[in-house]
Amino acid sequence: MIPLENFLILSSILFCIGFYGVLSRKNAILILISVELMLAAVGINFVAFSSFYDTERYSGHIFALFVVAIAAAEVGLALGIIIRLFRERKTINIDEANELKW
Amino acid sequence: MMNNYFLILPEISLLLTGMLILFLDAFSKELGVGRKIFPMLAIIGSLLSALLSFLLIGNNETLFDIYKVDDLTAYFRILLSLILCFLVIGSHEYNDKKITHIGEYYFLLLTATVGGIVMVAGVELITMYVGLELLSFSLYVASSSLINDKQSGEASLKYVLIGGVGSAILLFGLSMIYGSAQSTFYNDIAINFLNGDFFNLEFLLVGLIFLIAGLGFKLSAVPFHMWAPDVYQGAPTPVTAFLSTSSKAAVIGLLFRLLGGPLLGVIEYWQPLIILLSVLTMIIGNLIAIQQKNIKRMLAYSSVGQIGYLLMAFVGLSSYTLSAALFHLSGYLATNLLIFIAIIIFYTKNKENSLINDFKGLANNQPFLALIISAGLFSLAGMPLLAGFFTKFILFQAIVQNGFLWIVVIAVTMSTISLYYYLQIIKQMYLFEDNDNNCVSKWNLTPSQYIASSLLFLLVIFIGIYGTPFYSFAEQSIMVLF
Amino acid sequence: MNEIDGMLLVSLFLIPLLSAVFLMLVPSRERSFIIGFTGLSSFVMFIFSLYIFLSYDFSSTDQFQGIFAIPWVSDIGIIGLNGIQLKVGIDGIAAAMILLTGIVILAGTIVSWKITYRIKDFFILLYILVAGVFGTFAMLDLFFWFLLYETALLPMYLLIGVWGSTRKEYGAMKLMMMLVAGSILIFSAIFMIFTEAQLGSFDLELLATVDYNRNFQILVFPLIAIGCGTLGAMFPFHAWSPDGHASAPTAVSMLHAGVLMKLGAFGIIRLGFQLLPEGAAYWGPGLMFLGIVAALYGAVSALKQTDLKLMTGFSSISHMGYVFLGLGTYTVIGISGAVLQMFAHGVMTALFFLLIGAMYDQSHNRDIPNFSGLATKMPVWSIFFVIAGLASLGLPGLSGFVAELHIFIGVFQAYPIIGGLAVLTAAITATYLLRMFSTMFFGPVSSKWDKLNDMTYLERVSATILALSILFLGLWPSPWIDRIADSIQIGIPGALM
Amino acid sequence: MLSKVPLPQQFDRLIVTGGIVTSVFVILILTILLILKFVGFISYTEVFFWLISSGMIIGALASVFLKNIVHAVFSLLAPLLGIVAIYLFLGSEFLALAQLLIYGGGVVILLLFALMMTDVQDNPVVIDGSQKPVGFIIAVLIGFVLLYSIFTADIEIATPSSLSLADLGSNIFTQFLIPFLLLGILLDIALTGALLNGKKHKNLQSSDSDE
Repeated sequence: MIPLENFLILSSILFCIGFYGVLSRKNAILILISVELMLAAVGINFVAFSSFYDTERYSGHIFALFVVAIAAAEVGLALGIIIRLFRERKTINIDEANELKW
Repeated sequence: MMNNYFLILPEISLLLTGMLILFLDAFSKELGVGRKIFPMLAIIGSLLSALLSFLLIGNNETLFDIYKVDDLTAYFRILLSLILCFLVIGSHEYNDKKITHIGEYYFLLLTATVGGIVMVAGVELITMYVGLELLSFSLYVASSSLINDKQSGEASLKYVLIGGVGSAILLFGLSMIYGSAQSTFYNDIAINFLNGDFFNLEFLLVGLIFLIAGLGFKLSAVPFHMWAPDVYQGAPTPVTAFLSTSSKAAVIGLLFRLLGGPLLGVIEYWQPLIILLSVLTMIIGNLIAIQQKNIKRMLAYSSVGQIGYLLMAFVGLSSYTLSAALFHLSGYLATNLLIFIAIIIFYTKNKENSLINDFKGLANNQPFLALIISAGLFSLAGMPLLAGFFTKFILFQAIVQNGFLWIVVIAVTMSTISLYYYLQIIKQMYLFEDNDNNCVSKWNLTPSQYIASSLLFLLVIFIGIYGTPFYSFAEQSIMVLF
Repeated sequence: MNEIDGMLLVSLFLIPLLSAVFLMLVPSRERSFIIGFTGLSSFVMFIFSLYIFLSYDFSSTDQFQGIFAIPWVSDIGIIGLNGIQLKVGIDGIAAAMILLTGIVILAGTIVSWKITYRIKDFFILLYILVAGVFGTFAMLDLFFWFLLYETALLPMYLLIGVWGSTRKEYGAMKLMMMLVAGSILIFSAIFMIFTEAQLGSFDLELLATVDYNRNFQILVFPLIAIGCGTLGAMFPFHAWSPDGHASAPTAVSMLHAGVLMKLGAFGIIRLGFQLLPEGAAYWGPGLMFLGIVAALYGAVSALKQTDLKLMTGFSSISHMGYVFLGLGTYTVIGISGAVLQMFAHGVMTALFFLLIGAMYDQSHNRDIPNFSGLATKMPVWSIFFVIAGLASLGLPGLSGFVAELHIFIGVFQAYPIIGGLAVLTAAITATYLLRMFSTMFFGPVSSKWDKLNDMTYLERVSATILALSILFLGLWPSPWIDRIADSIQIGIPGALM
Repeated sequence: MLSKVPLPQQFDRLIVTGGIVTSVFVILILTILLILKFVGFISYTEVFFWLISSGMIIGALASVFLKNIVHAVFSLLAPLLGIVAIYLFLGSEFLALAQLLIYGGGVVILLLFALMMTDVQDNPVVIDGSQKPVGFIIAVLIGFVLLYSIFTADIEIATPSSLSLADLGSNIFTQFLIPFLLLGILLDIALTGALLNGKKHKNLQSSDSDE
């Protein structure tokens, strides 16, 4: 049997890796990937806490399900905008997309 | 248990209006409806929602344990619906001219308003989060709705990416708080936190840091504000107005629910964070605003600064400070909306460079518009006879009463500094002649523009001179938390 | 004397406010109507203020008369029962100041009729400012006091920025930022007093009954003194004043130097002396020190100036220095002298600015060495100028003498050395004024100024009003002294006889 | 359009090299874990857990550090599919299934489509931002705080319990009905947004597009 700590440590590491990605990457798709990593970490947290502690209502499971759905929707939306931006100016680097001061 | 679905009629009316607009838009050729009908429908829907919410004042019922309909919800319902209503009345000519997908656009504004209401009404973390994302998603899409404008797409991309990061951080915080309190229901969380050692302190601390950082992203509080100026500048101006009014109001409402409810028992842990956030936000927001040449960026930084004043209310949390903050919020929203509507009216006729120079000599060409813009700016700076003075006075007094004089001194200093950059706009309008002929020399406002701007103008003056009824309603709404 | 009606006091600041609102509705091309209306309105204000001054009952033992209160915000949140009221009432000091405002606004309105550029907007802003000034003098509620105080500051920016002359944007911005920064300190002080009193009320009479902790008073009094002192051009905080005066239009200079600066000193008396007597007594010598430094500094700086308006601006700083000197003595006679000086200086400096404005409109030049022989070219102008100048240097029989005499007596009672310095200041003042007279009025008539005409009739009328006030106060000061000294004895119980 | 897409070649190399790299890592970790198992430190369950979580972390690191954008997207598969196993460990079959379908099936494919429609086939190598060191320090700091809080936390010992699909469903459709309905609208909005932005707008020339 695996204790709760292990899941939490795993999720923390994934979250930090994702956060590093967000801060260091410049390509919009790669930033999106890093955000997905962070959301995956959140999902692990929710399900772990839910399975261990909240055995009456299992809100965490439902939360994780909602997070999955919303994250997928966000990817779809963001990719749509990325494609529009690429069509407008042939780049998806948010550094080069500098019509506005970043 | 029977649930009284009548209680969510305002949201239903908003959503049904949105659906109707989408439907009519999709079949506009077959049904032969013109573009004029969409703003009409949006106005009717929001007015209906405001009216229904007004009738629902005084209820105190919780649907499914997750959706609370009480006076606080009613307050925000009325606030958000009326903001939408005024915004559509004031900006539909602008939208008609610049936005191609007009049906989707109004649908998005309506769903964003629903999202904001759900954020305040939800008394459970999942519901709250879904409301937050509903609001955010609507605004992501709405800010990209200037199809031919490169800035709009870029602003939207930045908003989506940084909004996504903010959501992820917020969610991590929520998961830690869930792990600490072992429930997502506000009532259970409050009970667990009040029970002392039943919760896990380390998780709670981490959760609070991430929660406040995540909400800081949504509020554009310093140091999480970097997206705000870009998005404000790139988005269509009505969406910018919505961003700086409704979306801020909804997050503040969420903070009322969350910090004044389940997290009230652990105030000593999050209070330092809020103080830090509030002080940084006030100082840096106002200082950066001084250098801005673009009016939308300047207003973005100014609204960052204004958020700092609102966050102060949570520093010494009591029913007084919260009611004062709610009162100040309403005054701030009316003022900010007034300025934005005036700017939208201006750019409906003139070429949109969004520079402060555009407003050169406006006092000669269009005295009414210049008057309401300067009234709005003076009100934001907290000058007397206008809403900003009275509401800020009450708010600051309440915070001093709770023993935080030093933070109020910072706030008052910053609001003086803010006067400096507001005066830059007023200077352009009154002190200079329009030598380069930036703006169309003389034109008449349409009746709807007159209605929206003068009603808000009167409201700003009324709150500034006699704000007691608004304060009483705010206090009555806040009392449901205590 | 009969009682003052409180409604009269309320209407005193409602008249300019409603006039401003009414003017907004008048089309701006109706120039003659605007002139007629503002004349009527300012005349009514003058009559009301005169009536209030005359009917003030100085034999009464009540501190405030004509009290009239409308509950405004009560019993919500932190604000207790009758927390914020629209409460008016005056003592002798306020009565004198209201009369001063009435005189200056009548004169200012008359000279402003020659403005051609957007006259309507000018009068709207001017009347909002006047409403703030009247309100601040009459208000007995701290909230409304501060609200109207800020209202008086707010229109200054546009008035100077739009209708001003040299370097108007810079002058307007500097003035606005410094004055609002000063009002922050007052704002903080009001909050601290409200919190310390624990009454849940902003009522000034009620707050004055509280016995504040001595340390608290010592802490808060400087906030009020510096905050109000900024508006009163107290020495280290005067930087806005010369620039502001130099760039302001005539009527605004008159109103600003004549009345608004007195608002600062009035604030120190109303908030500082009446609420925090121990703090005032503690900081009195400091106030006095700043006062004498300002008086000397202003006089010496005026000595160096060649621009007429800048010279008058520095001379104002010097004269306001006397006011702070008088306040700092913390004796009845000193404070009375300060209030008298406020009145005397207000009328006199308004006359100065009026005359300088009349001159500048024709010549577009304010450099003293450029002029000579004006006494033959513009006799009426010169006579008025000499009256104002002699009043300024304290010639017996004119207003300045009465006031300065009181102040000097008070100072000599307390600190003889400072009294000596004050007399030295008066000597310097005489030097620069007399030097200016000899340069400008005598000598050969320069051909450059052949086209100069004497004052117009409108200017003569308004200058006469001001000059008469100067003579009146100088020859028969007892109406003022009676009202002011009694109020000080009742209102500031700690002041030494 | 398909002729422009040189993905097959890239895929060949990708699959071969990726497979080799992955199997090297897996074999390495598996050996260590099996040794630990036979020494008696850990059980088989734990062997699986460690294997999967180390795979996830390596995949995550790869997707954050790799310069080649296609490789980075493929590396994302490891953490996303690893979560499926983690959910199974926690006794939640339905969530595992949903994760597999939505992420493994949907999101990664969507990302690849987006890659195809942008310029990465010409230039798959991306340059990262200049604030890398700062980002690294911040991330490590946050990680340190998180790990510290987890290690010092006084976690009460409990056993994970599994949740049946019927319970989950009834919960969602009764108690969480309102957010569920709102979620539908949210997906609608995302769809609107993707359509609005992704669609080509040919004949819309705005009046002030003068750049």
